[in-house]
Parts: sequence; structure tokens; C-alpha cells
Amino acid sequence: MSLLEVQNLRTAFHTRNGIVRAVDGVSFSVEKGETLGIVGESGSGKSVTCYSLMGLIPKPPGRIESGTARFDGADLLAMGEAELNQIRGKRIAMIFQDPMTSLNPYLRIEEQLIEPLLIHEQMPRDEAVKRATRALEEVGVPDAARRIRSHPHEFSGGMRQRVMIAMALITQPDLLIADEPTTALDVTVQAQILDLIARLQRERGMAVIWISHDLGVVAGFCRRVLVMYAGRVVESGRVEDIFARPLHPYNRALQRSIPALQGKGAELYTIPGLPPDVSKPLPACAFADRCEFVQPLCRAGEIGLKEIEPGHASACVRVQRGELKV
Amino acid sequence: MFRFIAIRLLQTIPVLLIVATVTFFMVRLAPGGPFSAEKKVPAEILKHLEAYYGLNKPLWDQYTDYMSRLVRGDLGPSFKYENRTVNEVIASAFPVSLELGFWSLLVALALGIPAGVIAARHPNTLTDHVPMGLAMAGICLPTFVLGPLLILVFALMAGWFNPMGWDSPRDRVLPALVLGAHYAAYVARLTRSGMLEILNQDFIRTARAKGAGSARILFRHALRGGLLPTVSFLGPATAGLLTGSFVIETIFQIPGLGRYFVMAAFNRDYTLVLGTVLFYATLIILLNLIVDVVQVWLNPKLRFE
Amino acid sequence: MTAANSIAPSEPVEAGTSLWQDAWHRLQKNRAAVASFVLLVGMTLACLVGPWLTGQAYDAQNLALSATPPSAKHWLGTDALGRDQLTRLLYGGRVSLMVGLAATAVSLTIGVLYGAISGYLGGKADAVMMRLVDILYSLPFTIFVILLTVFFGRNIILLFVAIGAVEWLTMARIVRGQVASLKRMEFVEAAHALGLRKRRIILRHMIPNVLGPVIVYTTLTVPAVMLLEAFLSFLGLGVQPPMSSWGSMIKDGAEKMEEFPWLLLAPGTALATTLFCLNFLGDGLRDALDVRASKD
Amino acid sequence: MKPAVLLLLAALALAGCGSRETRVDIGNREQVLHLGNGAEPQDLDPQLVTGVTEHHLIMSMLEGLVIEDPVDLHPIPGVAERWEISPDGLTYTFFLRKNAKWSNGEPVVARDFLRSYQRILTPSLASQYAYMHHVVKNAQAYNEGKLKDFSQVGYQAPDDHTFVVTLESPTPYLLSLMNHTSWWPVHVPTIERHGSAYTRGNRWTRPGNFVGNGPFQLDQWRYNYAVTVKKSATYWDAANVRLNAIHFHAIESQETEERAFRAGLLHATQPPPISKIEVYQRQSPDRIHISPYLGVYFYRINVTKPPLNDKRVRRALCMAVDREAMVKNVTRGGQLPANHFTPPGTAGFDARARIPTDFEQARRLLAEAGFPGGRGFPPIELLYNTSENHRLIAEAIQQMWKKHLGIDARLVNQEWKVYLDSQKTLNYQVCRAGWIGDYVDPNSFLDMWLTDGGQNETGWSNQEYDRLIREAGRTIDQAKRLELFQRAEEILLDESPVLPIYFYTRVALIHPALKGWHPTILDNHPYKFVYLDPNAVMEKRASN
Repeated sequence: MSLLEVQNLRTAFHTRNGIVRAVDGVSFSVEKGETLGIVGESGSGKSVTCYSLMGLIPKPPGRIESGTARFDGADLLAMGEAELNQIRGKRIAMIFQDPMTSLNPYLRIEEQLIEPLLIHEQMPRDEAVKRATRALEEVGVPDAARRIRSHPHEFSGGMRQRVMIAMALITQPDLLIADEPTTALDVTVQAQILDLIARLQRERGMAVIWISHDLGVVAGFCRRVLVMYAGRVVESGRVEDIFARPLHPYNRALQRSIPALQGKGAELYTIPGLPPDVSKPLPACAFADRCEFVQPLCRAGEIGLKEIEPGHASACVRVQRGELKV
Repeated sequence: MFRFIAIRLLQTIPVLLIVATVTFFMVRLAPGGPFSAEKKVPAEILKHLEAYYGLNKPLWDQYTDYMSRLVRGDLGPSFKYENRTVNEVIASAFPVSLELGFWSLLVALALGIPAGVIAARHPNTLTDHVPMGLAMAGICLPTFVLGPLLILVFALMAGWFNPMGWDSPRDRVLPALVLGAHYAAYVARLTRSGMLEILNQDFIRTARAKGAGSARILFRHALRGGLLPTVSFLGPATAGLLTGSFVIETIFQIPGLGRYFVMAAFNRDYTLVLGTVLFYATLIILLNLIVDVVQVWLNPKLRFE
Repeated sequence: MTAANSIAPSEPVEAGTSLWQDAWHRLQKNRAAVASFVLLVGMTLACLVGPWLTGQAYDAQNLALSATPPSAKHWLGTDALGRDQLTRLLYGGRVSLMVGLAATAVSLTIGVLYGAISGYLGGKADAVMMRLVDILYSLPFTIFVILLTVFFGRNIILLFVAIGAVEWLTMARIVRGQVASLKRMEFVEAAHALGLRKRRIILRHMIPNVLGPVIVYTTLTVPAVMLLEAFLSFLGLGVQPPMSSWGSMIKDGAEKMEEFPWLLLAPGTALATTLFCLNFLGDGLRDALDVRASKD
Repeated sequence: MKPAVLLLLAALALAGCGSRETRVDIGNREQVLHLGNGAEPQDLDPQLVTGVTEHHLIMSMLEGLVIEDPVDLHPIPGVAERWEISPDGLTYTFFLRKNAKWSNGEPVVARDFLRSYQRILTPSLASQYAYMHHVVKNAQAYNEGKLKDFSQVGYQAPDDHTFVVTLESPTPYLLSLMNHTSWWPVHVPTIERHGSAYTRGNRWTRPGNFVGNGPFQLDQWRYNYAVTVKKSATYWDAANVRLNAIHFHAIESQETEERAFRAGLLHATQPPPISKIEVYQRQSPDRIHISPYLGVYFYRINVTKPPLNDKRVRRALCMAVDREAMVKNVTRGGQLPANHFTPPGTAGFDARARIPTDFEQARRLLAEAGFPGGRGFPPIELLYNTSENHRLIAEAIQQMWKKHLGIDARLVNQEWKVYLDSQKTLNYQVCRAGWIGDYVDPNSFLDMWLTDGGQNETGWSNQEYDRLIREAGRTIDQAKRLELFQRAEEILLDESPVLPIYFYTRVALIHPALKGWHPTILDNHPYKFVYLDPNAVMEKRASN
């Protein structure tokens, strides 16, 4: 049995500007100890997918319209807040994009670090502080015993993200959701943080969902990848397949736009057009308006994700029909 | 922090001197003197009256006289209340105002903060609209309406309280409620707004991701930051509360400082005006200092000042 | 910069007008706010035109009809001198709405600017500016108003001066508190790094972010100011009888609430309605201007 | 919503209907009187205070040579058991009773009065009401510092029990005057124990220090709250004093006081709010008492500036005021419309002259003055000090002038001291005023309009008027004297520097148990005659 099995997740935001279908029928699974990457542009719904699982969607305006997310057999989406709190921060932990704002500026690092232990393990305070200090050392914060008494604003961005990681991992979770944890950091710090998470994952054997818009990072870190566009998964598969044989025009375009993969001197490639407005009705394939291979059938009916080769699925109807080799 | 407080306390001195000076000349500019009355005082008598209170000297001399007494902590005799000094007036009335202010503040915080927090928890739902509607009613109902209204219902109809007076502990209930309710309304509105601001912050999401329950989120994570605007408001508000409310004291017949404060101005009781104003100024400064200290305590980022 | 690599800024850096335009559009979609706005405009119009439609003069007395309850001729009853309460309410609304809004605007402008500058500059300037606020808090307001009336007569402008003079102080303290803590938020530091000028930082970054408490406090100030006006009339400043205002009508009504409740109910309801409308409008405005709400 | 609220209120009312004993009930049982006494007393020194509040309070603790009869306030023996008046009306000889004592046990002797009066007349004390003694020979000179030798002032104490007062001129109302606070004795040795007796700021009036000779003695003084006096054991007539204590509550708000009365906290009050008068008259007429009060409510007219320097204009203004409607619909306290100035029946004086309320004639006069139908009449300012009642009256008069004369008046309200200042400096056109008699005599109302009268404040001056008032001051024959006043009043009304509106009444809420509390025109109620009768209430309840 998979550690996490998500079926047909739909999340919408009912805003004054209309209904925003941020996640529109997403299914995937994560095995124990596995690393899953989710890539896509800003607004493609990758973060919302994970927030939905964690019950972190602000309601209202957000609403989970359908779907199940079985974590170790129990459906996260059907859980009440109290039940969910047993799992959040204990068995599933999360780290966020912006370490600058994700730590509570009013509380000492110590308070925030030991909180999961106090909540989930009813650990006595002094013992929790000892554990927290050790956890801080493990993520490479020097002079942890002293610095644990500081407030977040006394830390640099990289150090704060280390704190976030320590905080997430302090309860030995089974699954870590990392929401673009390196985006806001300097390149050198990015690499350190990546290494840190990779090391900790190896040591503890936990599963990781890695959300990123950066294909490069995903390539180096994940075993399997989902490519999302406009709230839908358009392609999924092993990381090497995704890169070697893209099966969706969007994936292909995305890879073409990675500067490092482009030939020296070549003009930078950008995907023509704008990301679609998900508050408006979309064509069957949301990418149709920007796709160079678009055909009328891309806009009609319903297009699902279909396995094209073992473990490698695409939501391009022309690929599914064998018309297109991207 | 110690240095910060010490500097602020030092700043009090020039502030008080300026307040004393400006007030001294302000009250002298106002028409009518302490002895102007419907029945005019004969000129001969007035001369002696003014001589007794030193009002016959040049204004500048009166000013320096006053200031030199002030430095020694002597606020002078009251012009209106013949056998009392201003120090005595304040000493007799302030404890009453202090007590009333304390209870009112308690009411304001005990009603206002929970109401604001509850409202912010689920904005734009029933649990938001009900406390906020009440709060706004509390603002619309000025004390001179709410006071008589509560007296009517709870004192005259139900007979649970006296309609006025300041004798038994029971006599504290209605005035504290009326005065506190008004401030509670402000506190509730400001707390709600502050809490909403904080609850929108990313770090609240982090806390939820850690599995923190809603009580923990509200009180451990959000309240400190959410209270900042409320705390700013509470500085001057508390000074106002502690120095008494003219309206409440008049309605409930409470021997507090508020009535002296207002009546002194109307009576042109120069020394009493100056005395109460300086007393109030001292309280304002101290309370604003406390507010600033509390803000620093609530918000560690400010500690580098 | 590629589409995939672009970090969508949470707020456009150079979009001075579009922020406000955006806000305007969002405000229009807030039904409670729009309804409140319509009601406020309606009340204002009623106060402007209404007195001619009631068929009664605000100062026409009928001593024989002293303090009668609402009737077909006098929809809201009559006051102690037998004057039509509805007409007086509408006339009073002119004064109260004008005083409420204008004086609030005065106190708002001074308070927010002063508080923001003080909080932003910090250090010695902040200390001096805040001690000045302390001083102004302490000066005896009654005497101040008496002096105003004595030296400048009974000019309606003085009413705003007097009210503005007291009401901006708390506002300044609240704003200063917010700004002082916001100053250390990273986005401000970022704006610094981008080399934005101080004035611009204050206008574009600080003020929008202190709007929450400011709007709340402003909506609370309006009724306070309307009631304060009654006290100022008491001291001889501002409107003089037989002209009415909601504040003075409430004050009169409060003293007779047992015998003639309609004398309190009518102006009380008018004041409450105004406050509720302003409150919804304020909340709507705050939501509309909340830069974070527009974030993905 | 409404019925629900009413039900709730009804339920609460029922819950409160238990037979809880009120403070008044307890007071009735224990002979403890609770009075609403207006503002906080400024002091308890009879020679320094200026207000009615203090007068009512100190009256319980000090006793003069004469006191007032509880029914009609005519002078009756106080410390003096009898007195003789010389035929020329210039010398009064008082024979002091031998058993009069101070609360410290010392006897009250003639020298006490001598020393008291020396104290009040001493310039350095600057007593505002020392002028009440100016009718006494050389008192004014001593008071103004022109005479240093007090023995030349018209007071003598030939022995412990005889006190002689010699006057400048016959003053028929002297005995009435002597009931003013300024004539009450103080115990100078006690005062000296707490500082100089001849400067202000002495602390002898504090509880524990105060020594008095009245039926009650000072027990407790809670500033801005209440003054409590208890029955004095040393008082010469203690056997006949029935109250054990009186609590004077300093209540400034009429509304608060009325509520306190309703809740059974007070036996008697100051005037209740106007809107309550009718309610009491309808619901509990036995608890509201309206009695004449020696005072007149009027407007001063500044005669120094046009157009009000024209007598015809002033008379027109006076005649265009509908006083009947005013007292019936605006003031509502049973006041009498005032078409003349001196209150009717002031020591047997009823003014003959009238300024009529006559709109027709008013219009004619205005036209004669050059303003037919009010055309061309510049708007005048009507000044009043801020108060709900003054405002209502001013608004009503403004309307009457507009309606009957076609002239515009602008209302100007000022804070009390600013208003006094405007009035004193004649910086007004028409302004509201009121006058309460200091003593029961027309002189108290008419001598203020003398050219140099301290309270004239209108700029009005009339030589014939001055002559009449001065002559009245020298006249012993009461009938002749009153005739002089009649002619003075006639001139005053004809010239109309004043616009009389109504004669005051005293409206008070009084508990039925309060006995010996008679309606008096000065609202004085000598407390030694007052008592509480719990049975009065019982009977009433039984008969209901």
C-alpha cells in the first residue's frame, strides 16, 4: 500500500472575482521513503495541492470540492480539525517557501522548535529543549545551545530555513512536504539546504514531496515527477523519463526554457502567451491556447492522464492518440 | 531596556515643565477669574482676595512663584475649595478614580479582547457579527445614555443596585460596567483588526502545519502581535480611565478626580486646573512609557531600539 | 527572465495607480460595503433635501404641542418646544455628518502622517514628536475650547480645529506603533535595498499596511466626534440653537429617555446607522486595499 | 422585539419588588435625614462661603442671634432669647440666653459675636459677603481698611449676655438679614488654634476641628460626596431636636438626584428635571412640592448701544414675550409669569406697576422707534450661559420676537465664567439673568439698579430712581418706605433695562415622612424643627 494515495482532488476558491479552480482533479501516490517532485509555473496549483492535503487551505474562501487522500489508510480530506492535528506536524511535516515570514517573529526559536514535541509527544519542556538543540545542531546551526534562545529576526534566511527543517523533522515524520524551500535563498545556500534535506531523508527513510518550479532541482533530487499546469497534472513519470522523453508539449516547453539546458548563445526561449485564468472555463486541455501543436480536438470533451509507456503518463490527447512525438 | 526607561523618565521633566507653562498661561487667558460670580465681589474685597492668592503680582512673578513651589511638589491651595490644597484634593479623589478605572479597565479587557479574538477567528460569520455588532452598539451608546439606561433597568426596576453612590462593593458594578463597556467596544474592534492582520501571516500557517490547535494558534501565536494596536490605544485610554470620567462620576455620584478635572476649568480654579493637568500629564507619560515597554516585550524586533 | 523562473512579486513594484484602481474594483464587489455606501449617500441626500420635504421648519415652535409622541403630522414626534423632530433630525444630520466626516478627515490626515513619520524616523525625532503628543494630550481641552471661542468667535471652522486637535493624537500613537514595528519587516528592508526614497516607502509600503487599525479607529472616531460636537456646543463653540445636531439631540434625549423615548431613539438610530455603514465601508475598504489578499 | 423587552423589564421590576428596606426607611426609623444638597460645599466657614449649598449646610451647625421660623421664616429667638429695638431704629440690643453652648462645652457669650464680626470685617480675610454688615455703623470703613479701630464699629458687648448693634441708618430688614451665613458666630479661639483667624486657608472647618453652636455638629466630610452632621449634645435646645443626624449629599446632576429619590436614597431634593415634574404630579403628587421662591428670572438689556438704547424698543421686546405660554409649556414648574420685577409679597410688597404682555402695542412701539414690522432692525444677540433650561427659554423668546415683532435674534451661549465676564463688561445686547433675594425685602431686588449698583450691569441710570431708593433706605415708616419702592419699580418697568420673565418657584421632591419641612420662600428649613415620621408612610400605604 502507498503511504499517500490522492484521488481526484479538486480545490476551488470562491472569491469575489468568481470561482478559482486551483486544483482540478489531481491524482497521485507517494510510496514510503520515496521522493516525489511536483513542478509547474506559479499558480499551477502545486502548492494548493499540498495545502489541501494538510488542511491548510483557508476556508472560506477555499473549498475542497471532491477527492480522497488516503494517508496510511485514513482519508486526510475527511478528517476533522482535531484528527488532522494528530497527523500534522507529527507524521506529515511541511516546510515553506519563504523562511522570512514562516517563523513567528514574536516567539523565540526555542518556543517554536519544541512546539511539535509539546503538542504531539507531551514531552517535558526541558527534555524537549534538549532535543530541539540537538535537532538544530543536526541541521548545521552553529552554537545551537545559545542561538536557540534567539528570535527569528536575528537569523539569516538560510539559517531560518534550517530552523524550519529542524522543526519539521523533529518528530520524525513519515512524509515531508517541501514547498519550494530554496526559492527565496541564495544559490549557494540553496545547495546546502538541498544537501541537508537529501541527507536527512536518507538517514530517516522518510518520503518527501518536493514542490518546485525549478526543473533542475527536481531532476537532481526526485525519483518521480508530476508536471502540473492550470490545476491539472499533465504528465507524470520517473524523473529520467520525464527529461529524456517529454510526453506533453508543456513539459517540453518548460524544459526548453531552462537556461542551463539551452545552447550557448541561443536566444532564451519563453513560452508564448500567459498562464490561463483558472477562474474562467478552460478548454479540455488547458495548455491548448499556448500550444504549438494545438488541434481542435484539444479543446473538446475531457482529457485525462493516460499511461503512454510503463510508469509514464501524459494528458496530451494527441500524444495519447499517437499523433505526436514531442 | 533599563537605559531606555531611564531616558524616557528623564524626558518627563521637560514635558511636564512645558505642560505646566502652557497651561499656566492658558488658564490665565480665559475670561473670568476664580472669584467672578453672579454677585460681584466688592472691589476692596477683591483686592485682598487677590493679594492673598498672589494674583496681584505681575503674571511673570506668579509664574515663577508657582514653578518654584511646583518643583518642591507643592501644587498650592485650591481657589474654590477654601481649606484644601490641590495636593489634598488629588489625594482624596485619585484613589476613587483609580479603583473605578481599574475595574473598568478589567471590564474593557475581559469583554473586549475575547470578543475581538472570537470575531477574528471566523471573520464574516455569525461569531464575528454578533460580538462586533454589540461592540458597535457599545460605541454608539455614549456613557450618558448607557448609564441611565442600566440604572433604570438594574437599579430602579430590578432593585439590584443603588442608582448612585460609592459605598458598598456593589456600587462599583454599574459604573465600572458602563465605563468599561465603552472601552471594551474599542478594544474589541482594534483587537479583531489586529488579530485578522496576524492570522493572515505565513507563520500562522506554519503553526497549523505543526498541528497546533486553534486555541494554541490564537493565544500562543497570534495574540501577541494582534494586540499591538490595542496596546497603543490602551496607553491614553488607561490614563483617561484612571483620572476619572466626568460623565460617569456625575451620573453615579462618585467622588473621583474626573469631576474636579472638569469643574476646575469651569471654576477657573487656576491651581486645581494646573494640578490636575500635571497629574494627568504624568500619568499619560508613564502609561505611554508602559505601553512602549509592553510593545517591545510583545514585539522582540523592537528590542534593538 | 523566463516564465518558469519568474517569481511573481507579491505586489507590483511600480504600480502606484493600479493598486488603488484594483482596490476600487474590489470594493465595488463587496455588497455590504456598497450597500453601506448607498445608505450613507442616501442619508446625506435626505439631510440635504429632506428638510424641505417635511413641510415643517426646524425652528417653528408650537409650545402647546410640547414633546408629543410620533404622529401622522410629526412622524418622529415633537421636542420640548413643540418643534418637528424629523425636520430637526434632518437638519441636525447636516451638521453632524459634516462635522463627523470633516473632523475625522482632519484628524486622520494629521494623525496618520504624523504617526507614520515619527515611527519611521525613530530615534531622537520620534522621541521629540511623541513627547509633543504627550504634551498635547495633557493640555486642558475645556480651557482650550473656551479660549478658541473667546479669541476667534463662533466660527464653524473652529469646530474642526478643536475636534481635529484632540482626535489625531491617539491616531498618531496607533500609527506610530504599527509603523515602528513594520519598519523592521523584511519587505520594507527590501524596498530600502531597491533604493526607494523614504517618502515613497512611507506612502507605498507603510501606510497601506497600517490601514487595518487606522480604518477601524477612524470609523470609531466618527461617532465620538459627533458626540464631542455636543460638548463643544455646550461651551459655545460651533452650531448654536435653534439649529440642531445629532449629538445635542442625543444629549437632550438621554435626559428624558423615560418620559419621551422618541427624543433619544431617533437621533440614536441615525448615529448608529451611520456608524454601522462606516464600519462596513471601512472593512470593505480595508479588504480591498489589503495587498496580501491579492496574492496567489 | 419590543414586547420581549417589555416582558423582560416587567420581570425585572417584579423581581425588584421585594420589601427591601431603603436608606430612607432606615433613616425614618433612626431619625437620620438624607438630603440632596447640590454641589460640593467650597468650605464650611460661614464667613468665607458664598453659596446656597453652604448656607443650608452650615445652618445645621451654627446658630445666630436670631433664627428663622420654620413656617414663614420670620425671625425668632436663637442665641438671643429676646431683643429690643430703639425707637429710631438704629440700635438693637440682644439678650443672650445663658445656656447657649459651643460644641466644645464653652458658653456662647456676647464676645464671641464681637470677635466673629471683627473677623469677617477684617480686610485681610477678604470675606466676599462682609458687605452684609455694612448697614452697621462704621462697618464698611473698617472692612475697607479706612478705620483701624474696631471699637468704633457699631458692635458692643457690655457683658457676657448682652450684645448691642448700632446701625448707620434704620434697616427694617436687619433681623431677616441676620439669618445670612455672614452673621453667624464662629469660635475664634478654635480658629486660632489652626492658624491665623484673619487669613484664608484655615483648617478649622475640618471634621474633628469644627466647633459650632448649632443643633448639629460636624461628623464626617467626604469630599465631593457627602457631609454628615450629628445631633449636638451641647446645644441649648437639644431636648427638642428630634433628628439624630443629617447627611448632605453633594449631588450635582438633577437626573441622578431624582433617581436617587425614586430609589429611596433621599428624603428631599433640589429641583428635579423639568420633564419629571409632570410625571410626579400625575403619579405621586404627595411627593412633589412646588412653592414660591424669592427670585426673579429676567433678561438684562444693555441700554448703551443702539437700537436698544431706545426705551420704545426695550418695551417692545418686553411686551412681545408670552409669559403665560412660557411658564405653562417651557419651564413647567408652576412659576408665575413676571410682568414686574420684585417678586410678589416680598415682605408685604406687591408691585403695582406692570409691563404688560401686549403684542399689538409692542408692534406699535417698534414701529414708532423706526422699525415697522421689524424692518431695518439689526439682528440682536441673546446671550445665555449654557444650560438646558436657559436654552429652551431663549429659543422660545427668539421665536416670540420673530413671530410678534418680526425681528431676528441670534442665540449665543457661553460657558459660565465667560458669560459673567461678558455681562460685567457690557459685552452683550440682551442676556439672561436671575436674582434671588439675599433677604426678604424689596430692597434686595431694587437697590441693584442704582446707577453705581454693583449688579446693575446694564448701563442704565436714572436719577429719580436713585433718589427714591436712597430715600427708602432712610425711611423708618414701613408704609412710606414701600410707597417709595412702588414708585421705583414703576420707573424700572417703564424704562425697561430689564425684561422680567417669571418668578421662581422651588420644585422639590419630598418624602412624606419628612415633617416640619415647610415651603419657605428662601427654601430654608431650620433643622431643629424637622423630624421624620415613619408612620406617615405607613398610613399612606394602608389607605391605598
